[in-house]
Amino acid sequence: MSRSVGVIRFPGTNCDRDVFEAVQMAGLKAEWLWHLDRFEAKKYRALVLPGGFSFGDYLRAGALAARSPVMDSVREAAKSGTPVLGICNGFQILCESHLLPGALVKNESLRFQDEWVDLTVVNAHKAFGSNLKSGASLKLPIAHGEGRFYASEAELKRLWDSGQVWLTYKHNPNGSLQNIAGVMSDDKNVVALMPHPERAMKAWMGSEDGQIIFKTLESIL
Amino acid sequence: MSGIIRVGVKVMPREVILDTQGRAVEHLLKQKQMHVSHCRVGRFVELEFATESEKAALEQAKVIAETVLHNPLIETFELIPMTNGR
Amino acid sequence: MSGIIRVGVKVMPREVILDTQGRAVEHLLKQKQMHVSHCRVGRFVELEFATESEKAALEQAKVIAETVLHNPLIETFELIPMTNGR
Amino acid sequence: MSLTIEQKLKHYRMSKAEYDRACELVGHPLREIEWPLFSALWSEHCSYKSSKIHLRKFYNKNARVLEAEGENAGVVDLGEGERVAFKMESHNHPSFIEPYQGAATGVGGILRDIFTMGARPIALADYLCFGEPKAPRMEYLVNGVVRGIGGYGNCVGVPTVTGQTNFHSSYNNNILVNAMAVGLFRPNDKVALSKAKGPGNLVVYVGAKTGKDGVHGASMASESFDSDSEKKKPNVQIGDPYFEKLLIESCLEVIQKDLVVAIQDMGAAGLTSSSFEMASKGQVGMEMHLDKVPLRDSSITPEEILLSESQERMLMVVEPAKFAAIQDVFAHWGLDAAVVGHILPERIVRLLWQGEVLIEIDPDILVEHPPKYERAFNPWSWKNRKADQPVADQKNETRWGTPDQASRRFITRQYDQRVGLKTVQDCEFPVALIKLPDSGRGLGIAVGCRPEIMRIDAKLGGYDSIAYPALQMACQGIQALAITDCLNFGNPEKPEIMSEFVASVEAISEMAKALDAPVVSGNVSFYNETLGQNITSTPATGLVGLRSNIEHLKASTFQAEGEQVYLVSLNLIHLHHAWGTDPSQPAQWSGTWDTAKVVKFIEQTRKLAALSKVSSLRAVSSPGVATSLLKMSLAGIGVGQESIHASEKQPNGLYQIIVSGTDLSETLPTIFVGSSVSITEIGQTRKDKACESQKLTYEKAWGKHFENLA
Ligand SMILES: Nc1ncnc2c1ncn2[C@@H]1O[C@H](COP(=O)(O)OP(=O)(O)O)[C@@H](O)[C@H]1O
Ligand SMILES: [Mg+2]
Repeated sequence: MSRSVGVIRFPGTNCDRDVFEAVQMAGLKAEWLWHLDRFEAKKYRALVLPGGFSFGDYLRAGALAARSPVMDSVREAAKSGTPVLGICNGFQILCESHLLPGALVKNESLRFQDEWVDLTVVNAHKAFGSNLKSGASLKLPIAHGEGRFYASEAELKRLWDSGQVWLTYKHNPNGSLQNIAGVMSDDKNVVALMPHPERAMKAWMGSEDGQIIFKTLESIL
Repeated sequence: MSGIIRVGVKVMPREVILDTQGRAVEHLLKQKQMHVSHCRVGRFVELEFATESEKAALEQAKVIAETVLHNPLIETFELIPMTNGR
Repeated sequence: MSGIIRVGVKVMPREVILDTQGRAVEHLLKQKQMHVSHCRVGRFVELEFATESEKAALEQAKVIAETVLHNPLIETFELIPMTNGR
Repeated sequence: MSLTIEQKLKHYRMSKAEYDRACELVGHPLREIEWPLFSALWSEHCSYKSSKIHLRKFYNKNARVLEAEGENAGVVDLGEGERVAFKMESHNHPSFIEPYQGAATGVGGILRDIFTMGARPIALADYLCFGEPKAPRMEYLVNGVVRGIGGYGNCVGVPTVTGQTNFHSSYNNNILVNAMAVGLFRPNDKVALSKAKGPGNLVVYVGAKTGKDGVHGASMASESFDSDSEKKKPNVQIGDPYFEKLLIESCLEVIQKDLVVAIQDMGAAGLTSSSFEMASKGQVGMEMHLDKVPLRDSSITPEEILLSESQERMLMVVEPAKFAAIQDVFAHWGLDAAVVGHILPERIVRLLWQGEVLIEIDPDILVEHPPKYERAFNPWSWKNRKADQPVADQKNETRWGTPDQASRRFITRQYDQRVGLKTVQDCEFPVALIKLPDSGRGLGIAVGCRPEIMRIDAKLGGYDSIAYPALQMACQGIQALAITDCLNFGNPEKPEIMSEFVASVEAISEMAKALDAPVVSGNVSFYNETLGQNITSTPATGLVGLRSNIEHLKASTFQAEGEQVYLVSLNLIHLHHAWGTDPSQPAQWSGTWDTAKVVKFIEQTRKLAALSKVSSLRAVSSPGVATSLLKMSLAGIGVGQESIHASEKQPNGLYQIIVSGTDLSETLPTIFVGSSVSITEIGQTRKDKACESQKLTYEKAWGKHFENLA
């Protein structure tokens, strides 16, 4: 039996059902994980932290969720090589958990922004969208109030040099430093983006470019 | 050297009003066995004035706090002189 | 009567670039002809501990501030004992 | 210190006659604790005492209607097992006082009306009326309201998919913030009701603890603003969308697991209205121990507990054997469920405080027997109607310069429009379209009411508040199925206001019936009056409709070059200077209203939308053909400036559509056969450089009015 993709829900996660469905649309099995759960990494092909407002985004987006028990298991899973994807609030949680470099702060507009963006793939990730070429374009929607990527200058340089920049915006919507829309961890097991690939799975949604992010998980058994 | 005076403005939710952030933070802290009995979350604004007079700075800070920084229906504020501020 | 000790935790953005709100408030104040030379916006969290010992309360507050209330990459924090309550 | 009756009447906002009626019904002079109950439940807001006799006239039943009046929201059968619950509600007064929280709690409240029935909320819509941009506090109000709606909807995870925003001086001191929520029942989902049942069953309180929020709020909403309201610092209700999200998930879970007998949200007048209404509807009684209500504030009094409007709370009736299972579900979501009482066989509500009986009263007295007023009104006679002949005497100006026609992107960009993976058409489109997950069909959502038309004639405006959104839906091939409304009016004690109310209710009902789209839920907001000035009477409407699939939708902008563009106008009603572009000219209309002709035109438009040779289709919006052509050109393909100028000479028909496609010259007359329409060729689509700059003007227009909100 092929392994399923673990979808992690926190109180306040609201893209959980969407991601679950997107994983299924990509022909894979999905399974719920709750913020209080501890789990065995090898049971899962991959893990996804969906978007939303975990713990209401209170304090800082992702701050409270990052301190949940389930994150201990996510940390172990990442260490053992399980691919982990964070989307939007999932990205924020992974940064707050120090599983990804940098931080996401309030949009320069100081407002929530819902819009379609064009992205460039800088370095393809080995699991999520593994067959994307560097330089490829993606059209995905964003919907966030705290999506402005920040890291120190030295850290930014390191990210570029070590191939950890995943996606950049073609037109910067939120003031992200160096247009960064998605990054990877040092060992590249953990990856995250602010846009929502699960909202771009069918032409009627406005784009199908999100499919590839989930679809390529097929090659992991 | 011309003087700089800093004044802090602490803005907190009014006591009778629900503090949604405080409630969520308190809940999580309790769940993590960190023993707080209550928690409230507000804002802190640091204002810097190019003046020598602390009195003048406080007066200006008060006007700013009253008219711009706080919403009297749901918040209260307090001025905090920050003589040794960094 | 069992004691209650309050500790304030002030959390401020590390750098100007991170303080979008501070810049926005500064801009607004300039527009309104209210003359500040600089403005920073952060958070203030009030924690209440059911203890008699200020030392114990401060220690616990420090742990909470370090692990939950602030993100060291982008923020600094300061503990503020609030002996005379609110 | 005891107050005189007169002082109490003033404090509790009751009339002497109402007081006498209350005393007679209970059989003794009102006791201290009874005053606030009567004050709240007999307020206009809770009792509909000025509107009930007219609301009864609404066309509200057909074979699709599963629930209409009496429940928290209307429920309509879409077939194939899919059903929707939907409703619209106002939060005007609280939003004027504190725009962010007022709007946010408005959204929270309408969502609770939906999920309390067991439906998962899938979409929100907002209908907003603001004053002139330069009016005092207006920029602050616009900013706060929009942030509040987004702040709540985005966090709770329900997309805002459509809406309408109007500006007019009559709203300077009284803005309108109406929110509509739509919830979906999938094929096996249960519908939950609010009728309490089963003596011995437990009364269970879930959700947020009770604080002093909005105490006396229900009576406040039924009162006109006065300049004093700045001084009465109210206990503003604070919404917590995060908490609501947990409440949605847990309530839907207990309903679908069949663990509840009845459930009702605590809305206006909080615990009082929910408990009394549940008991009264179920024709049972209820004993409730107020000291068992979870409290946030230990200094709160029993009276305050009864009237508190703390948000995110629900009341349920539960069989004792199922209580443990209920607790498990709520605990999973981090929420508490507390038993606060039980159901009694006799029809009495008994409230206790620390073992002592505070009150014992028949719930029907409060719920079923508030006074009903037949407020004075005059039979309608058309207003501002000129010679009964269609004349083309108005230049069809475009109004990029006014906030009415500026792009709404500043607003809609702050709303999450896609969470839930069902949005086919978002706020960029004239009407929203949602994909129904099981059948794959499309659910259309539109809001209506054009205040400009209401200002010309309230009956015409009433008809239009259904006809226009139905026409917009038809352009997308959507058939309107059912209606909710939010009737925002001034002081009903003034006959001219009441006359407008009655005229528009009658018009809405007539139109609803003709479309066979019943009015299944709604809300009345009276006393939108400040310092003697009434708002434009504004019966906002929300329509849901159905489409058999989500394919082959017609674009609302021009898509391809070289297509013919036609204007099809229904020769019925024409507007003259309706948009105030020339203030020296009075707004008027001409023609004779004919409901059947309008319905036929809507039906024919829907047929047109099904043709493959049609590529773009749009209902002409305020203020006319030229503006609509410009809007259709925003994707970069236009009709050329000469054609736009030429179109300015077109008469301003109330119902017109613009259609583009190939080989339409013979098709159009056959589609519109039997209707009196004028079909005019406007021109041909082509790439037009000017479109780009027009788009910029359209997008920048907002910032000209709201400098700090760009
Ligand atoms: N308050 C609002 N919330 C959500 N959507 C809105 C709001 N106001 C306007 N819109 C959306 O913006 C679009 C443009 O509105 P409008 O200028 O009234 O154009 P039209 O006259 O073509 O309907 C509409 O389709 C509507 O869905
Ligand atoms: Mg419109």
